[in-house]
Amino acid sequence: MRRVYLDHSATTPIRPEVLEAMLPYLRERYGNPSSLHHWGQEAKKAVEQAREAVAALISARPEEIVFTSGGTEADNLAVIGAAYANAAKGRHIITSSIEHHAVLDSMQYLERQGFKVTFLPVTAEGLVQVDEVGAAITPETILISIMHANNEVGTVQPVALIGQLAKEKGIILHSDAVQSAGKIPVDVDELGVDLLTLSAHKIYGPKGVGALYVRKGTRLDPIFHGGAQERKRRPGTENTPGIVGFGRAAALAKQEMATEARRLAALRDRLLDGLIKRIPDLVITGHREKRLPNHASVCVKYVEGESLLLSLDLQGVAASSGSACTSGSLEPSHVLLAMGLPHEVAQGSLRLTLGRENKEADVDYVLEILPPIVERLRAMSPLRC
Amino acid sequence: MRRVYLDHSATTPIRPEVLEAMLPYLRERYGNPSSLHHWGQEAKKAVEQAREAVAALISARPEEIVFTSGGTEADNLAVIGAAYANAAKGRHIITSSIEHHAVLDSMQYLERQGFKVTFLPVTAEGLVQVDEVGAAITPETILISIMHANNEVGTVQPVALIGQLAKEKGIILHSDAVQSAGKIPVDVDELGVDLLTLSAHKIYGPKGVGALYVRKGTRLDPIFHGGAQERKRRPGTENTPGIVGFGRAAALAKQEMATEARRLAALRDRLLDGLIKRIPDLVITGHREKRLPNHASVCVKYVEGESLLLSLDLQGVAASSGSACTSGSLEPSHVLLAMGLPHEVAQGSLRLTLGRENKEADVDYVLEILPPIVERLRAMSPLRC
Amino acid sequence: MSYSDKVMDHFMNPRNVGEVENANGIGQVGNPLCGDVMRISVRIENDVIKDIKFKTFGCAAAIATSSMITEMVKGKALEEALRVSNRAVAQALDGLPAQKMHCSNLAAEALKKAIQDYLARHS
Amino acid sequence: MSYSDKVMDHFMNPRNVGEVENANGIGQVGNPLCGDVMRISVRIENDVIKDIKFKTFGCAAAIATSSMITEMVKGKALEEALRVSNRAVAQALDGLPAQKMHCSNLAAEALKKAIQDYLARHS
Ligand SMILES: Cc1ncc(COP(=O)(O)O)c(C=O)c1O
Ligand SMILES: Cc1ncc(COP(=O)(O)O)c(C=O)c1O
Ligand code: FES
Ligand code: FES
Repeated sequence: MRRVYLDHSATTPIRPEVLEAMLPYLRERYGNPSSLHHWGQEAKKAVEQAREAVAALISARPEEIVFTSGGTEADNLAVIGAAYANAAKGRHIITSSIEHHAVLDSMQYLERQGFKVTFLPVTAEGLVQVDEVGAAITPETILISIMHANNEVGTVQPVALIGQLAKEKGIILHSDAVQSAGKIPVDVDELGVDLLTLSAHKIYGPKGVGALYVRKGTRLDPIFHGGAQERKRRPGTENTPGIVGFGRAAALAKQEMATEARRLAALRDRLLDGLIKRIPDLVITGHREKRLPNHASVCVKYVEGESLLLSLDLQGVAASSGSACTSGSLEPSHVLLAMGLPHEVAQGSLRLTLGRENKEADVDYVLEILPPIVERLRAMSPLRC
Repeated sequence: MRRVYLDHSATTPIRPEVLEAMLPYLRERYGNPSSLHHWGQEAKKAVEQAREAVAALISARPEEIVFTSGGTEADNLAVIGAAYANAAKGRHIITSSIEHHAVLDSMQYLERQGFKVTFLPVTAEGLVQVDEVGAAITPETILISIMHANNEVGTVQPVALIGQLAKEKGIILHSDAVQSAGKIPVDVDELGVDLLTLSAHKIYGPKGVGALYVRKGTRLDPIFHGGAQERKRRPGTENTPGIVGFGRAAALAKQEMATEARRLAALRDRLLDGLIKRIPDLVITGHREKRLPNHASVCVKYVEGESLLLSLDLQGVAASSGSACTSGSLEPSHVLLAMGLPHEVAQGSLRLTLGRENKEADVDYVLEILPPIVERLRAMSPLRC
Repeated sequence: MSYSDKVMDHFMNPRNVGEVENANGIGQVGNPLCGDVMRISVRIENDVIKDIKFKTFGCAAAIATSSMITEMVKGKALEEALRVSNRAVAQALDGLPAQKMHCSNLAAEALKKAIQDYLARHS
Repeated sequence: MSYSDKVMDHFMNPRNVGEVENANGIGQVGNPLCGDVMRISVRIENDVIKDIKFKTFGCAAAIATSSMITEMVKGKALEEALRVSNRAVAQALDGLPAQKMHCSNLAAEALKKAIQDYLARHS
């Protein structure tokens, strides 16, 4: 069976060059970077080189990069760590209603701890409005967390404008750039962020590694306690092979970003245009221009997402309905509901996210098999009159 | 130069069989285990198989294993998670003064949050005394955390006896088994623990993966917030290759434990006996019998640890002075001080930890090169009269 | 999702899809947990289900259980049909994943509602 | 530890190890940060350091800085010797890792103490 992977927002394959870079650290270079001896120092050097590469991807300085076990940990460290470290200044936080659960659930945790959190609405295209951020700021506000690009609908937020606001008011700005980094330019100074989340497995690096950018001078409490690794911001023996892989993936992403983004955007438009042409009653979700180059997302009316996914899977196509980490859940996406879509339309959500290996033929294959699948499911649907 | 790695307590190389098992998941089987499609389900199956193998190593049930990013995270999750989840019952915790920093620093964090923590002393051999645990228990006690085997001196604690006490009183018992699991038998029921920490990179598995055993019914708050992975106890995209490697490492450790422990104990005794014979003014640290089979640790009087390590390193031998993660620190080991060693003796700490690849010749090499190194450094020392 | 082969069969080749012509009982239910919707229409004659069809907007389990229940009760007396529990349907499908057990409620309830509708109309 | 080659050289081949016979000044200091100890003994004649030796219980940086400082001041006038700062010693060793800068204090202080000891004895 022909297999087409169109779920790159959920995770990406490790690039061969990345695995290549990792292998020595999975084999003979196994030292603990904290050890003083040969093996340890060899590992430490590799970690520091990777730190430089990751920093370079977002125009940061190496010492501002804290390696974590992934995007989720980095989001938690940013949100909870900044909230606690700055609680003396105030206890109000601003975020959006379409954040990834790693931010959203951390915010809800903070609410239970007595912080006040404003969850900003978004437009029908999934955009946070800058003036609403401004209006939400109070003298108590210590942290703003607005994701750079949304994982479900691909919308890219006006983080740089929010950064100007935050700077004026001296408020810490965090942005979850897990989906955007490596795909579109991310420059911590241009965005004006103090904290920024990255995850390796979304940019053809290994799973289980991420990073938090922490601008020099930003007060942040750790969420783990233990050894002195990562300048005491994140204890635990470093995942050297993972970090090395992350570094290589970041370097390659930086190198190829511009050309690859152009290629993917053309594929994505071919896909979106094709879907619109072939499937009636389709809603494109997210902003048509301000979106990630590889991201196509739609709601197929009168049809439910899991049936759609399973049918696609039976024909070799990997897609998702909203985010991967909530795919076991029964509720429709909080993102789509926040964008004002009716419950039953949100249930028909389909996300097709392109990647390095996808070619036109893959897009055309989906365009060929999806319409009959939709037709078959719609014929069964009591919602279509 | 001949290279001899004698720092297996800091970290171990990944076994070839383990890397072999990981490779497909670093290559073509890259799905996100939360995804519903083919790639996702393939990854999920692998994670669940690994869960079974890790559970089997400690005679637990698979659903009682929570995968984490390492021992440090698992220790934090156990200590902080259990403290918060059970704070309504009381706010007193008992631990020892020789725990790993991941436990110790978590305890200090809890103290700042208003918990009361008793840090039990240890004997000169580094043993926690069971009757002192009993005496420390109050009606407010909600958690006891006593490590199974110490990482600096190798002493194995009477956890099973403490388990009986804890059970009688209905107190949650956590044990950090990062150093013992895979080397000596660890059976969660025999030990009577409710929470137990494991780390893959100490048993020839990959870095960046660990696990917390959570006995069914144990109340535990997560320390991360986000997706629904690991039954909501630990969100974040699973490190599939790492978890698969951990599973394979656990299975192999279980299989070979008995014979390997015998072999290592003989090597260790050859090393310890040889050191005593060849180097005067040497203090063996830890208990002579109740110790890990691969663990030799001494204090070399009148000499400072780093000089010793560096001199050994120049002759190809990797060793450590106390734990790896505090090797950058200036203070002598909290473990040795708790055992009553004078400050200047504790500074001469040397840990030699054996592993799978070590042979008699390696031990003999160390026995040959170490005495002259000590002699040279002692000749420089103002402490030797 | 690890569905049984039977579930996958009924999902891909559902039996009795559609609306019964001259239906004399219709039941439509929405699942409060997930928002999925199912409609069952029946033609009942002499207290026997002569014909039955379904339409479902929902997950694979919802579709498979709808299909299965229509097969199980077609030609059965009302009394017997009403005794078909959601568990029985799940069992007939060689089981459902734990988090999908609730889906089988949909089918059982839609059937019950359709029969009740018939009874209400004809009493 | 990433020590410079110079540090490693002075660590492995330290100059002027031992105790000066007929020393007329002795300085011993302990580093409050890490507990390491250094002793410098000097033979001073006509306000010039004729001979100097050290003994150090400490890290490689401590040993190397002791060795280096003895080389730097041997034969020097007291005044000049007292002007040798811990930074100068570190520099002469092609630098020290950040967390090891404090080690160089040991050497500078032990030297100062030895000279003070001499001055106290001879005034
Ligand atoms: C926007 C966003 N933030 C955070 C995460 C979490 O990252 P990780 O899977 O590395 O924990 C993801 C992906 O899962 C994501 O898409
Ligand atoms: C006893 C003990 N506990 C916890 C840890 C921490 O484990 P990890 O390095 O996987 O974070 C270690 C080793 O570093 C250890 O020896
Ligand atoms: S999830 Fe809605 S019926 Fe199955
Ligand atoms: S660490 Fe003590 S002098 Fe260097």
